[in-house]
Amino acid sequence: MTQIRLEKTHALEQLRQMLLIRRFEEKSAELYSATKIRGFLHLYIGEEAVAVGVMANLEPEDAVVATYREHGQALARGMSANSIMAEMYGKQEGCCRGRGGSMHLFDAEKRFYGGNAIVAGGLPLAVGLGLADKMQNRNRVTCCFFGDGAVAEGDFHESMNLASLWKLPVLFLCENNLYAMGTAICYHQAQADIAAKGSAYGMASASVDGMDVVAVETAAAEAVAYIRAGKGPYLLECRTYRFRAHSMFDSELYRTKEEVKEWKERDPIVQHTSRMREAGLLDDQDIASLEQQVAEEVEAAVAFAEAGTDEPIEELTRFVCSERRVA
Amino acid sequence: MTQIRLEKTHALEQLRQMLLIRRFEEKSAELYSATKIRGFLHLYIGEEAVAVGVMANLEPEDAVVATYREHGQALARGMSANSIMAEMYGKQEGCCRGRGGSMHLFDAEKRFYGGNAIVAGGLPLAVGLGLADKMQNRNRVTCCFFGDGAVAEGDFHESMNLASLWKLPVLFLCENNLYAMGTAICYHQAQADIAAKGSAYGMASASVDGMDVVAVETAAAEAVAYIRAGKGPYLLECRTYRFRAHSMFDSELYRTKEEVKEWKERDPIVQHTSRMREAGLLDDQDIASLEQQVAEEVEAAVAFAEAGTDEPIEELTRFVCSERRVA
Amino acid sequence: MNQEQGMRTITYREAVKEAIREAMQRDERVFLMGEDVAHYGGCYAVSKGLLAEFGEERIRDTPLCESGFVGAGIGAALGGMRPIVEVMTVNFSLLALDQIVNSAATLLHMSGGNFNVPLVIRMATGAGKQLAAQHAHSLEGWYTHIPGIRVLAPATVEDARGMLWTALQDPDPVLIFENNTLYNMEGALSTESGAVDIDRAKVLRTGKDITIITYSANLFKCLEAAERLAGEGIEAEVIDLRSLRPLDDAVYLQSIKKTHRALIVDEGWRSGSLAAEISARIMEQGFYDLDAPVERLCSAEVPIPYARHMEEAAIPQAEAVYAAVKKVVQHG
Amino acid sequence: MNQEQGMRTITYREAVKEAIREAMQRDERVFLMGEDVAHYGGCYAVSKGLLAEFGEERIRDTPLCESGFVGAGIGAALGGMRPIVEVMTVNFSLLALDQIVNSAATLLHMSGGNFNVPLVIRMATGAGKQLAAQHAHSLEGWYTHIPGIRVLAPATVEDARGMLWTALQDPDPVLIFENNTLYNMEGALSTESGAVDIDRAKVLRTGKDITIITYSANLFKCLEAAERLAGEGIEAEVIDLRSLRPLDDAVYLQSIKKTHRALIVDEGWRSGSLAAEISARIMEQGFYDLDAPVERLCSAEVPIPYARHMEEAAIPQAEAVYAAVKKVVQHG
Ligand SMILES: Cc1ncc(C[n+]2csc(CCOP(=O)(O)OP(=O)(O)O)c2C)c(N)n1
Ligand SMILES: Cc1ncc(C[n+]2csc(CCOP(=O)(O)OP(=O)(O)O)c2C)c(N)n1
Ligand SMILES: [Mg+2]
Ligand SMILES: [Mg+2]
Repeated sequence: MTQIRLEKTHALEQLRQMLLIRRFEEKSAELYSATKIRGFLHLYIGEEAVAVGVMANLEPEDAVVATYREHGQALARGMSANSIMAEMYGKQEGCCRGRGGSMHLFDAEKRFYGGNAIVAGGLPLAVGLGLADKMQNRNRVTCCFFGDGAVAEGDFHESMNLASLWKLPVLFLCENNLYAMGTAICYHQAQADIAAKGSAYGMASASVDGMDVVAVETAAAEAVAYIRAGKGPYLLECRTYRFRAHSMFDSELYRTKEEVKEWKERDPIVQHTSRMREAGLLDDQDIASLEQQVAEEVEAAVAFAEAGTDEPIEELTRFVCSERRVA
Repeated sequence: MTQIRLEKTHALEQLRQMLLIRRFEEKSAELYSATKIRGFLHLYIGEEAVAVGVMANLEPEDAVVATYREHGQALARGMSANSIMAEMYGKQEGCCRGRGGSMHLFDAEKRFYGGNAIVAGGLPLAVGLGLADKMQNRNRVTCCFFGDGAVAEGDFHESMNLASLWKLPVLFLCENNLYAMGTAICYHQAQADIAAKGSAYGMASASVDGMDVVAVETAAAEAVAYIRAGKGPYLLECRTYRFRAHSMFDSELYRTKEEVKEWKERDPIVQHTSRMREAGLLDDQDIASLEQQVAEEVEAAVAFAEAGTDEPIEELTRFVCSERRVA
Repeated sequence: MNQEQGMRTITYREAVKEAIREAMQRDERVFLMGEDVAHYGGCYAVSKGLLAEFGEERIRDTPLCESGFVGAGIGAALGGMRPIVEVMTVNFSLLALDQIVNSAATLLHMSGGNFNVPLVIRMATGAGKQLAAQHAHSLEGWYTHIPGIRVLAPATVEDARGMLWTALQDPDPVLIFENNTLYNMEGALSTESGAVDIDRAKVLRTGKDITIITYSANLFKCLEAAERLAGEGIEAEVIDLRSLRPLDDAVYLQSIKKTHRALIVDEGWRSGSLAAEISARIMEQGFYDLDAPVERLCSAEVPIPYARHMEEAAIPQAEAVYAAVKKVVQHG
Repeated sequence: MNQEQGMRTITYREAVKEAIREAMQRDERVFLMGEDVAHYGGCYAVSKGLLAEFGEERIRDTPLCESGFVGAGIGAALGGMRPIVEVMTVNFSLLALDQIVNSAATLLHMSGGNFNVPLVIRMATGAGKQLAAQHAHSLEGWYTHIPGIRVLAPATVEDARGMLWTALQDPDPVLIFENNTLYNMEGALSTESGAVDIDRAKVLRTGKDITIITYSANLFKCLEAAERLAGEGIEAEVIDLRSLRPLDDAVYLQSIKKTHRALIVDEGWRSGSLAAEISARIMEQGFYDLDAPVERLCSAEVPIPYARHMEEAAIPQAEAVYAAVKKVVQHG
């Protein structure tokens, strides 16, 4: 088992990332109400420990395949808040030049392969990325995020089988937040233990408390080490919860206020903060300075997006096809 | 455990059905070479014990969803050899008026729902048939046949989950003949124990020797009893082998002659015959008379098909839509 | 209009909901199944409240498995039920396309008449809400290529209210496409409203100078353009196709005999659009009636982008209808 | 022709195999993946022998999971490989349609240019072997509706041999459709043959009386009909489209300027066919060149039936091409 890194610099960095995601998204929700951001907006608030804990184990040459609830995944992967916010504003300066919006963040440099709004649609892509790495003898990992809802899709099954059959370096990272939109897991899974499904594919798997960034990081470290050792893919289930509605249109008829409240008591940021405090790694001063740093980053992102320009309409069909033929 | 019915009448009937399938298909292969039958022809020879053993447990009001390798399934379900042969001749007198051919046998009266050439495509239909029964409080079983190859398809996964989640009266009947066309199970399943996959869906499951008609009948009896008791669906894997090529175009590069020979030593007809002989339930006379009876039935089917008529070309678009609106 | 005797104002969303409710009440074989139709209330809130009325069995949440639950709908139809299957958005229906094309549309013919599939599938379609490239396409026209299915596109609250019941009486699969921008639209509906025919196209505005052929949400853009054109003395006849497969050729061919000009407005991508099919039919059956080539106004051939200005530019707008009509009318 | 200097006779199947072999040799990023491509030798025996040459990694059997392995092809392309994915038959590709449309075709635009997908997908298509309603459709025309992909239909051994390499150099997804009745066809091929352009349609027979626009296996039926018509003094110009998306409009529009008449022959179902798109384009861009309405000869709108006589009646035949030409030529 890889050692837990509760040393100050790293623990602070994890806290910073979680805070950044939290504040960035709180601001996004506001901007949605102000109609600056449109379309579907899915918030990651409550689930920050997952992306932050996992990404700490990835190297720049690794790849990430994300979901449509991917602001947290993108920020934790190191994409700039500016380019994400500008994207949600539909501006040319956005990471996808305004074509993608909240659900479709991409970044070639960070090897961040979307931003996929077809639930489970990213899994086969991750298999292919892993296959490319294996065929080219590159010791890289592809980390593929998906929700509990995705587990019911055929693409989950086909991808798990392919990856395990071919021993591909893929980390299947399930963010099990107990709901697929408004459908509780008991209504969508005949057998609700997701990690246990690994055995149907002969795939190594584990389950971890997704509200605890240290636990996630540790479990992911183990998974990534297993994959890098050439042993094949790994299914890691992170048990988490989304504090907000599914999207901005959700009246949350399907769950109780009590349930939400109980989970909020396990807020990953609060938990990590207390732990650091208890370990004497964090004081009020640190927190204030982190909050300020993050606030500035979010503010800067908003300013950047506000100052952005619209892609000229003449560019509408640009990128339907590539510009040059020779690959 | 339901009792094995090795009493003479029944055992003879099982033998008769297996023989009928065998001889019917041997004749079909001949007729294919003579270009009387065209398209794809997939023979069931070697797997007779599966369909015959399973069908013995179904009532007329139960339903069957079949594969494209379904002559055996159709004959064991009681469809007439005449209508099947005429179908393969492309005649109006065929069960689908010549529109379906070998891969698409249907019979409303027998509740035989095809004849599906989309591998795994029948599984969701079986779920729906089971759902209809459940919603209408009918104590019926839908038996859905599929091969080992189908297990890799997303439709398998989605259907298993749905059926188990909704506790539907469906018998998932896997004919595991170790190959999907020319792809051995080790090349298509990361984890090759098919019955074990039931647990990923919380579904009851078992595996049985598919070369032994009595064992199949017994295992299916148990499965059907479980389903009829309202306990939900059941996955039954029958381990079997096809003695012939996948279809008439297969040069069988992917398996050895020795392997085929070894499996032929477990010929379900030979095994059942010996067992009956040993039990004193069968003599040469019985066999000769069965063979003759079956030969006559096959001959009659060929004569029926030969005498068949072509659907008039004016009827080409008939059945694209139903003729009347009120359902 | 809603001032008239026996009329009431209703949203498109409510009209669809009423149609579902009535169908459930009339026929106990009818049930609604799809992702989030029950506990969530439907992703476009169409079925909100129906769970309480009809219970979990008949307002049935499914897991995320489009192929599985559409296929289960086919099976349930074969088993004597009358399922209404909701697929959230036409983009996701691609996951179920094998079941729709290779099973639902094919079973009756392939089985030589043994089995028909009385299944209704409803889907949202269309752009306009900045939902981007995996949520906003208009593939209803694409579906019209498939023999064995019927494709409907209710534009008005009357059709939203009335087409479902007629579709449920059809012995074969019917796909109903609801443009997502229409759900909040209000319209006037007779208190006596009920099932409507699903065979005939309708002339919603008469005119003598050009025939505008359209369907679904674009109908309103065309009517808006027609209004403006009328101010300039150009009288456009506007036709709502209503049924996209089969097409009711007679209505538009008849109109063209009078106007000698036609424009087809369709939110599908231009190449291979339903508009192409209609243009080809006019070529074949109305060539000698034409004073100018038939034109098409379709979506740009691009995955629908997120940014509002780009999304707007990608799909037909009233302004573009106006301009296209002017072009056709000045022709020849 | 095969007597000529530097020519040899080759089957279409062999031509495709040679193309795959050469691509594998030239570029080690290329690999072939699909159901039964390796140990079985390919369901149409196209890849027979390649496993021995290149090994299991690069001639890669997949489980039955069209969505999974097509998606994996997309991912591998993103990861720097140049996959050739084989889908046995276009009917089965419906299971992978979500990946093709919502991912492969969409990624480049949706990501604002971040990621292109250099993927080639080959599929068999077409009727003629009595394979019935789940194996025999011609959906290549249907695919041409989708922006972001290129659709090719090699008819000749030269194109079967040459299009693959050009396709592999394309930075975006290319779908190659091989009509299953062509595999056994023999043709003459230059010993120097190599990559061919994939942008231009070709005039395969010149004529002045009518333009016949077609592609893939129907090309030969059209040439046969043209031969017979020539005997009656009707000179048909026959065009092989080769690329179905994008279409090379210039070649057929130019031809129609000369012939003033056109017939489109297409094995897709008539409604919503590629033929409809071409007819609509001629309407828009060639209306004033026409002496008679453009006609289409397509498949009957029915799931392809098994019985030989019904299958033959369902799809275009040389006899029907002949009759359709006569009709158009007598017109106007
Ligand atoms: C194929 C497909 N079906 C349906 C949807 C609509 N939809 C969007 S998110 C969602 C729920 C997904 O749940 P889960 O995978 O658990 O992710 P979460 O939203 O909980 O993070 C649904 C049904 C979709 N985007 N794609
Ligand atoms: C969706 C789909 N993909 C591919 C095929 C082609 N195909 C027909 S049978 C077959 C193998 C199926 O194997 P299995 O399910 O084990 O059944 P078996 O033939 O062994 O009885 C394949 C690949 C098909 N018919 N449908
Ligand atoms: Mg979830
Ligand atoms: Mg098998």
